[in-house]
Amino acid sequence: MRELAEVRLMQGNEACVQAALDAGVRFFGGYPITPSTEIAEGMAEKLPALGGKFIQMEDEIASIASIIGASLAGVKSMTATSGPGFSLMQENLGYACMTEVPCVIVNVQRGGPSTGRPTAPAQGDVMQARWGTHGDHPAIVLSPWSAQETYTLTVKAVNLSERFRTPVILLMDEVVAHLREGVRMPDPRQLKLIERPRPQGGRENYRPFGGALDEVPAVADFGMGYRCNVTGLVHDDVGHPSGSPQVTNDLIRRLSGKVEAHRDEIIDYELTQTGDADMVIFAYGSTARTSLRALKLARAQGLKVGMIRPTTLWPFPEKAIEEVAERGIPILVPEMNLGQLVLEVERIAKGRSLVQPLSRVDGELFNPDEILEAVKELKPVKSRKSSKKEGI
Amino acid sequence: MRELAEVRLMQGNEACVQAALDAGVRFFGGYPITPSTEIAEGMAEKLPALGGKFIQMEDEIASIASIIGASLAGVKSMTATSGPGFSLMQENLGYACMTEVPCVIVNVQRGGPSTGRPTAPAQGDVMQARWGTHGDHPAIVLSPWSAQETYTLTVKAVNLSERFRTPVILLMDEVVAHLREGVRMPDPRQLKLIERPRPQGGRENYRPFGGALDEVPAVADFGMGYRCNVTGLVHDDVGHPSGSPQVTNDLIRRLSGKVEAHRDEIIDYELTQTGDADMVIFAYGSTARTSLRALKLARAQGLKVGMIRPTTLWPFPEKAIEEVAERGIPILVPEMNLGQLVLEVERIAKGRSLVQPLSRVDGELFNPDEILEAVKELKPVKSRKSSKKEGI
Amino acid sequence: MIQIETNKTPKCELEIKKQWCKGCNLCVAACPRSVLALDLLGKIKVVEAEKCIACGLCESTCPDFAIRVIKNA
Amino acid sequence: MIQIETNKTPKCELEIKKQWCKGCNLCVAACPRSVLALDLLGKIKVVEAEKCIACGLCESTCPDFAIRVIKNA
Amino acid sequence: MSFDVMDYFRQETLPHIWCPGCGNGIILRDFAVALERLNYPRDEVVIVSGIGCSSRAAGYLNFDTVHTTHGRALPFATGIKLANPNLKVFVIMGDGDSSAIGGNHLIHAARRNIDLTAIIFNNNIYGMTGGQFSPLTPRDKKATTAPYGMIEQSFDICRLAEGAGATYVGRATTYHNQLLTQLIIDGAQNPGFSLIEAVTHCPTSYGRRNGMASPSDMVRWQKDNAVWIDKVRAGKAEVKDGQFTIGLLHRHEAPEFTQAYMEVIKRARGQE
Amino acid sequence: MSFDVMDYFRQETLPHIWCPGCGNGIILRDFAVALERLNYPRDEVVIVSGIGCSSRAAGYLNFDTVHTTHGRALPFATGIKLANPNLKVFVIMGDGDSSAIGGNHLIHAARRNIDLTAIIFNNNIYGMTGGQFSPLTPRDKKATTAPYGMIEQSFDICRLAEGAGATYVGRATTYHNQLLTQLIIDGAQNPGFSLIEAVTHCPTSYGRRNGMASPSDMVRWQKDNAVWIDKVRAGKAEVKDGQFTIGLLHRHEAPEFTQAYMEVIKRARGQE
Amino acid sequence: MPADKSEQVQQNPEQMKQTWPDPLQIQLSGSGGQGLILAGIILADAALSEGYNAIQTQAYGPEARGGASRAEVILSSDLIDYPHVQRPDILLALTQEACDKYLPSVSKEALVIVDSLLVERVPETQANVLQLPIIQTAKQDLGKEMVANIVALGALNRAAALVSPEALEKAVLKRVPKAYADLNKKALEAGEKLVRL
Amino acid sequence: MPADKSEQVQQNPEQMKQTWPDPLQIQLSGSGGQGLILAGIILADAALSEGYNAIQTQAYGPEARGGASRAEVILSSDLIDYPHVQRPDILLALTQEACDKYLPSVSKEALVIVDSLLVERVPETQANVLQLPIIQTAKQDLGKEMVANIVALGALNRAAALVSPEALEKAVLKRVPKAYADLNKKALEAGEKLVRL
Ligand SMILES: Cc1ncc(C[n+]2csc(CCOP(=O)(O)OP(=O)(O)O)c2C)c(N)n1
Ligand SMILES: Cc1ncc(C[n+]2csc(CCOP(=O)(O)OP(=O)(O)O)c2C)c(N)n1
Ligand code: SF4
Ligand code: SF4
Ligand code: SF4
Ligand code: SF4
Ligand code: SF4
Ligand code: SF4
Ligand SMILES: [Mg+2]
Ligand SMILES: [Mg+2]
Repeated sequence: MRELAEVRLMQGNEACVQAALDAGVRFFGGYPITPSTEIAEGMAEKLPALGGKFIQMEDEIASIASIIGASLAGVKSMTATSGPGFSLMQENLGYACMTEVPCVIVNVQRGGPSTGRPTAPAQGDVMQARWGTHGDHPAIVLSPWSAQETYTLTVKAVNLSERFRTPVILLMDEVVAHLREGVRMPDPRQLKLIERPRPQGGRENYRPFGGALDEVPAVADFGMGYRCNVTGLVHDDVGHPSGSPQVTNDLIRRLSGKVEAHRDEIIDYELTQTGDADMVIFAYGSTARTSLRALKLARAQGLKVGMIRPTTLWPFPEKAIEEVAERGIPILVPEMNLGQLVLEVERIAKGRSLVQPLSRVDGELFNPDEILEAVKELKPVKSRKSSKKEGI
Repeated sequence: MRELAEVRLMQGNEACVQAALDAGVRFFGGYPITPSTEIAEGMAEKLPALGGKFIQMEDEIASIASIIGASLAGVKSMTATSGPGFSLMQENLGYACMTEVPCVIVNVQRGGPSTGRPTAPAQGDVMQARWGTHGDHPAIVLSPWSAQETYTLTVKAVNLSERFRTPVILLMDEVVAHLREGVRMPDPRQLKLIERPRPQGGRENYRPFGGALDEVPAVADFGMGYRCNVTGLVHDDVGHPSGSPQVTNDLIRRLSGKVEAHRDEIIDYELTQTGDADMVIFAYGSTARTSLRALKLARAQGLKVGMIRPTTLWPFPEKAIEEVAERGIPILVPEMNLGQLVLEVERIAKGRSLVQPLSRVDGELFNPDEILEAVKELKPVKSRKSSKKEGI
Repeated sequence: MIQIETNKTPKCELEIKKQWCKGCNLCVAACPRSVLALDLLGKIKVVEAEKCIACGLCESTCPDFAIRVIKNA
Repeated sequence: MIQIETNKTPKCELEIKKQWCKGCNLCVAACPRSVLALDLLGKIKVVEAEKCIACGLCESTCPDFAIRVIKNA
Repeated sequence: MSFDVMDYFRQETLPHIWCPGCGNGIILRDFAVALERLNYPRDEVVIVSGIGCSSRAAGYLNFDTVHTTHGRALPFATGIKLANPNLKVFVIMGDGDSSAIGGNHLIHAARRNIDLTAIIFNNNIYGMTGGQFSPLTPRDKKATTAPYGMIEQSFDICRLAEGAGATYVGRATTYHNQLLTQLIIDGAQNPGFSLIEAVTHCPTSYGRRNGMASPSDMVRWQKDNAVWIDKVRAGKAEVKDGQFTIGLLHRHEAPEFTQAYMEVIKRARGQE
Repeated sequence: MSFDVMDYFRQETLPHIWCPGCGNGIILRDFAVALERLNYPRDEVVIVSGIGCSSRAAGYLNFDTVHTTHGRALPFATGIKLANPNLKVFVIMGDGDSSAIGGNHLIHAARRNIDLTAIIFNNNIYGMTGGQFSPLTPRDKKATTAPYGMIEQSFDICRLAEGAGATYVGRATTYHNQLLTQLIIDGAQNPGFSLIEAVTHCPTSYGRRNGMASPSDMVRWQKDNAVWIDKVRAGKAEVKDGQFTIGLLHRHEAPEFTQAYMEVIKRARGQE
Repeated sequence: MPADKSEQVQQNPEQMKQTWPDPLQIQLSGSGGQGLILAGIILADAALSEGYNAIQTQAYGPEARGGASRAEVILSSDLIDYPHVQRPDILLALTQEACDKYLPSVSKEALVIVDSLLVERVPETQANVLQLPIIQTAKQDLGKEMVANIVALGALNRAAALVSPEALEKAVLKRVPKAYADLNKKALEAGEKLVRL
Repeated sequence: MPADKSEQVQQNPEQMKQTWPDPLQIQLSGSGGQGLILAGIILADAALSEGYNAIQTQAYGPEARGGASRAEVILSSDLIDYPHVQRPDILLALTQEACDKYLPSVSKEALVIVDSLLVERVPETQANVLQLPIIQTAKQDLGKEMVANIVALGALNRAAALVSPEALEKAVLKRVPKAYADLNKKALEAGEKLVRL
């Protein structure tokens, strides 16, 4: 039994393992890939003592298939990979969306495209995490900036996947995955854990894929006696394949609707000194760490810089942008990619404030000075109004 | 030898086959999947007589791998698939981007996500076609609305892939793929065909991955004696793996830059009566056919409706939107998905005009009346300015 | 509701679900006693019930579960 | 530029590229005559050239192409 | 009164989608009969399938069923079985499903010797997509993607599974359906990976294109070309060109994967 | 003067990235020697590899080389070879690369009997990612993802390839490197799919964790446990538990795929 | 590189028959195996050869496997935008089921041809219904039920005067196996004869 | 469900030594196999146990396989944002290559510890350089070159007065195999003794 609120020096990847175990994950199917491998290795070591199962599958396609299978059997399940493996998982990721199977997929991003730079940090999979599989589908994507937050968001990922019966993606970057820092481990007994809704009534009224457009229907584990049919074809509320336009419409809208309707439950972001800010940095993952340093440097020079740091990338935290855009405050969006989430910032800003992308794609972290420089060059679009709400 | 300007009744899929052959495609590696299978079948039948090669691979991953291999050997190559297969191809699609191998991937969209509705029309893979593989990468995506245009755009896809040494995606929908209509076949001798740039000089100065950020370097076929190294790792100008930040930066920026810098060469769209329009429909693929009908109905009722019909979806035809948004004209974006390309329209419109999505996800085509209704409900955002340019 | 037609033969009852029959002719070919045939609309019918030996081949060969052979007790 | 060190032995020349040697000791273990050893920095060196029989085992066992055995003509 | 196979089906889903004369229905019935005889608690049976005509079989059966993605039924099944080893897991796949896109999962499930019972509906063709050749289409046969005849060697999927480590391997046909039922029963009882190849007929996408006009022609072909392995072994029959053996083809003992994992758990808990 | 293997390398890329004592360099040299003896026109040789430590070998060789994606070297090679059958195509893969993620492509390339020469660098582990087990890791060995010991059966990749249809199959080690060179030469000359397993040693990710402290320990292990197949066949040696055979293990004749395709072209052109 | 904007073929845009609306919507319905898709293709092809624009569509997938079958053809002298039949101007129904399903959606002035054997009851309608012994003709007069689709085509074209009989015959011969050329010619003629104008 | 925003640990934010900048940037450099990563982890761990925030990073990948090796540790009484060392306040260099590479980037007041055997030439610098026989001590006094990293840690901690010797010892013992506990304790002490303040 571990001490309450113990502090341990951990890699982000190690924190992810511990959090998953604490959140009740008892099945891991994976395939090694840098820079995520420590997660598989940690699971291989730690799951068995908890009665959990680790399996190294023949590839990433089989890995995600195995965790969907395990989850159908009622066990909280996870896999971890990086870009190339994440690309391979896309088909079955869509299957998990379609069949509403809770599971967590960790993607520790590395330099892409293709094999790219396996050990270099990057944030190039942000749009893929939203759109990588074919067809309309929901996406919940969380991104931590520290080992501590990796713990927190891993627990949250497991919870959200159960809550909404949908795959959740934990999108890490190589720096967060590999750095070691202190993680305060909560008492696992005090963690708030969520279990997928399970049916109460008899088999007759069991509708594992039914409900209103914002509803998450209850689902039975295989073996519970509900004799459920699960298919990636469009299916009716009991799971039989259907070619009906009405059934199709309702299913496709509900899959996304059940997530969209609960954006507020899912979305989270941190505001730093946005209240009096003349300019704002929007950053996530390890880029936000550099940005925070840049913010401090800027403030030290008397510049009123604030920061929005989303931990939920998808659904996109529109409100956070709305509030700033309304005030006409320019937004700098540094990303270790050619400009991905900035597209969404631009879309929401609707031209009300300047949105300035800042890209780094050389496999190195931003350094604080270059962000500081970029902040200094921001020019507001319109005269700003002062904010009613106050950030940190 | 076929007659000049002959007219044939053809499915979109058949037109695609004929166009590919006319454009010089001599290798097809594929795996059957509805609703694209007729393309593979046509190729299996017709390639051998031309001395070309057809191979049915063990899956879609192998299919795209085989065409990249064939293209490295200097042969114009193509594969065709639908959503599930397209998802599986994502890893190697990124490889083709990274290694700058010309090839054409046809994705005949069907109802998704997952197995979905294999024979129902949908436009749900539009964002995937842009963002499906991990890491920053270029994307050229074309989408036809008729069998005739399938011919034209297939030729264009082959040409662009050669011109820019990058995979090009022909994104069809099930309706266009399966309908039969008249296709006027051009004299193949008069088709303008493009060949990839091949090196002129000796081996010493051969830089198959070099050049300025907007440049498409020359590439030798395997067997030509240039002894080239090709890798999906970040690599320097001669193809050796590199961990240098400078090399990384230059490569990643050039891969996208060579396409971005030539947007005008790539992007194409058709304007219908936008000159005097009070409202505009932005539509592509078979949805544009219905939209055109709706436009006619609207005009018959005295409503000044115009249409923008992009045939290039990516790079996104920003200028087409700019021009309309500047005039504050509301834009209706009907799509057979939950709203994908409309996000990009919104981003470009920057709030200057109302952008109204219209979704259909029940596996049926829009019908003209519902688009007409939606057009009627559009309200302009600002007072409109009249246009200088004139549409059709 | 699916309609079941019962045909008595000396050794069994032949239960037939015409709605499910797709007219593939497999049972007709399989029956050792020419008990079965297809009707004008291509659906199965019992033509010589008295010859039936209740061997069950028609049941086990029908891919559409359209025939059931219930042997007399 | 890579530096090549040439060691004459009775039957051959042993060409050594110290920069490429990673000190794995495979050649040392493979040499039937104890001609080779690792130096203080863990790089290969020829210690008893005269014993060499030019068998070539060191060359073929070195994973780093750091040794070449050129037999006397 | 003979037991009613309808007990095993989700009757609201019938009639099934298969073409007139398609052999899949016959296998489905034989499978149901095997389940009746196996007499497992019904709520402990799970049926997993891939994608193809054959894989639609799962949805007709009244158990926990899952119709997965093309070629991937086995890794899904692996997750289910490892997560809850109490479940009796059957896997239904087509020849293309299991040997083309799913070939890797097949050899790995066999290698792990995980306790799954795989039933391959081998109609020698891609039925669902309309008649492209599969790795089990015999040489020289016609298919929509082999208009000039199939030029590739075909797999013997039973031998492939055996070579990869499967501990129980058998083959029967839709004509020899009592054998098929028996093999499914025995395979299910084998504690490890069992593969049963059910040779079936696809009149729509294979037969017509290859000189067998009717379903009965195809069943006759099976009857004429299946050779009992016992007879071959006893020297009483030989396998001519184009013929194939039926019966229990291979069996051996080896550690089963989910059981072996229990040992890992013990070791991790220091109980060993 | 002995020929200089450096002729075959891109010298500007050396020294290579492999660890001290890694066997990959030895195979690379043996391969270069084989190429020297094969004496193909250099511009007609293409070398294709997957992803892994071993697959970095391609980049060091001064030919047309392509370092593809993990597990996919064979389908890339298939495209190259079919597009231009004049090219002599070699394929370098790791054990994980070829038998785990790439297992399907391996059996299908073997089934098609396409004229490729595959060289498997078998170090019994995932080297590049730091020591996870592969399908070729022997039972009970330790790996970072098998901290309690490997519980899965392992493949015999030679037997797998043979069962799938490969027409030439051989195995050698980094200790038996003259044999290795000879097998590569003969495999290349076999008109069809040839697979050569090169048993090699990974001191970093396998040896240390499994009681072999130094590279030389590992080479000694190879020497002690490799049994010549000829001796076994002649009844002069037997293969004990944990041992393996080396030599030419299998050879048979069958139509080669790209040649068979030429027949399709003729048929399509009505020339047959 | 601008895409070629020349869209559907408009060789002879004046030629559209005056009696029919433009675009003209045709629905061929019945059961799988009756060859209605082929009939649709042939009709579209013939129209194309006479300078119309023509488009043919059909249902795909498992739905298309079971009993019902449906082919749609639209003819126009102008570009055909919306590709589906909304309100058939011409309906062919070779089974009762098809007749029941599609008759209610035809336009008021529609021409409806039903098989007199298989369609026993024709629901109440304002449309112009021809009951013709198509199946019977194919079976008895021609000896092959298989050619019912061509018989129907002959009848339909005669009744609706869509394309010249020569164009139709040419289109038929292009799409049927050579061995059956004569049989199909006869079927076409037999169909034409069923219609006494 | 709001994410837990409690970020890095701040148990005792006042405790940061006054003599060092906060955050304090430490770089441990040398060659692969010298165990510098482990040294970094131990140092970070010890600091953590004393209430600092600590972060440790290192190079990964093929680059990390070859000769050079580098571990970075940052200590702070506050949240550590930017995770990399920009300008080391403390540099350990166990090879000439490492010394040549990293010395130029240290801060003016930096403490630099180099191995007196392997680093033959120390480039011109304003920093405070200690040349200590670390490798030699490990090899000769302790009989295991392997423990050079721990010797170095002992010396470094003594010279820089970062954490209490007890905390460091505890951190070492947590991370080394039990069988080597004594050896490592001795190595730590030997390292401390190398520094005469
Ligand atoms: C990833 C993917 N690729 C291709 C398909 C299309 N597809 C569906 S079923 C099938 C083949 C079916 O053949 P087989 O497995 O032999 O089953 P059968 O239909 O013959 O029973 C294919 C290729 C798909 N659904 N998913
Ligand atoms: C799709 C994908 N999954 C995983 C990886 C990570 N990866 C790189 S090499 C490798 C395994 C290497 O093992 P092996 O093939 O045996 O080659 P070795 O390094 O041992 O020579 C893995 C899993 C990858 N690059 N791509
Ligand atoms: S039971 Fe036997 S004899 Fe009777 S109808 Fe069926 S097949 Fe014929
Ligand atoms: S076997 Fe079944 S479906 Fe076929 S004809 Fe007989 S009853 Fe009908
Ligand atoms: S050639 Fe032989 S004897 Fe001479 S050094 Fe090398 S291994 Fe030793
Ligand atoms: S084998 Fe090569 S690398 Fe190893 S010690 Fe000898 S020379 Fe050095
Ligand atoms: S296509 Fe073949 S396998 Fe599929 S249902 Fe029809 S007959 Fe059966
Ligand atoms: S990890 Fe193993 S296989 Fe890879 S280079 Fe090092 S020793 Fe060789
Ligand atoms: Mg099949
Ligand atoms: Mg390996």
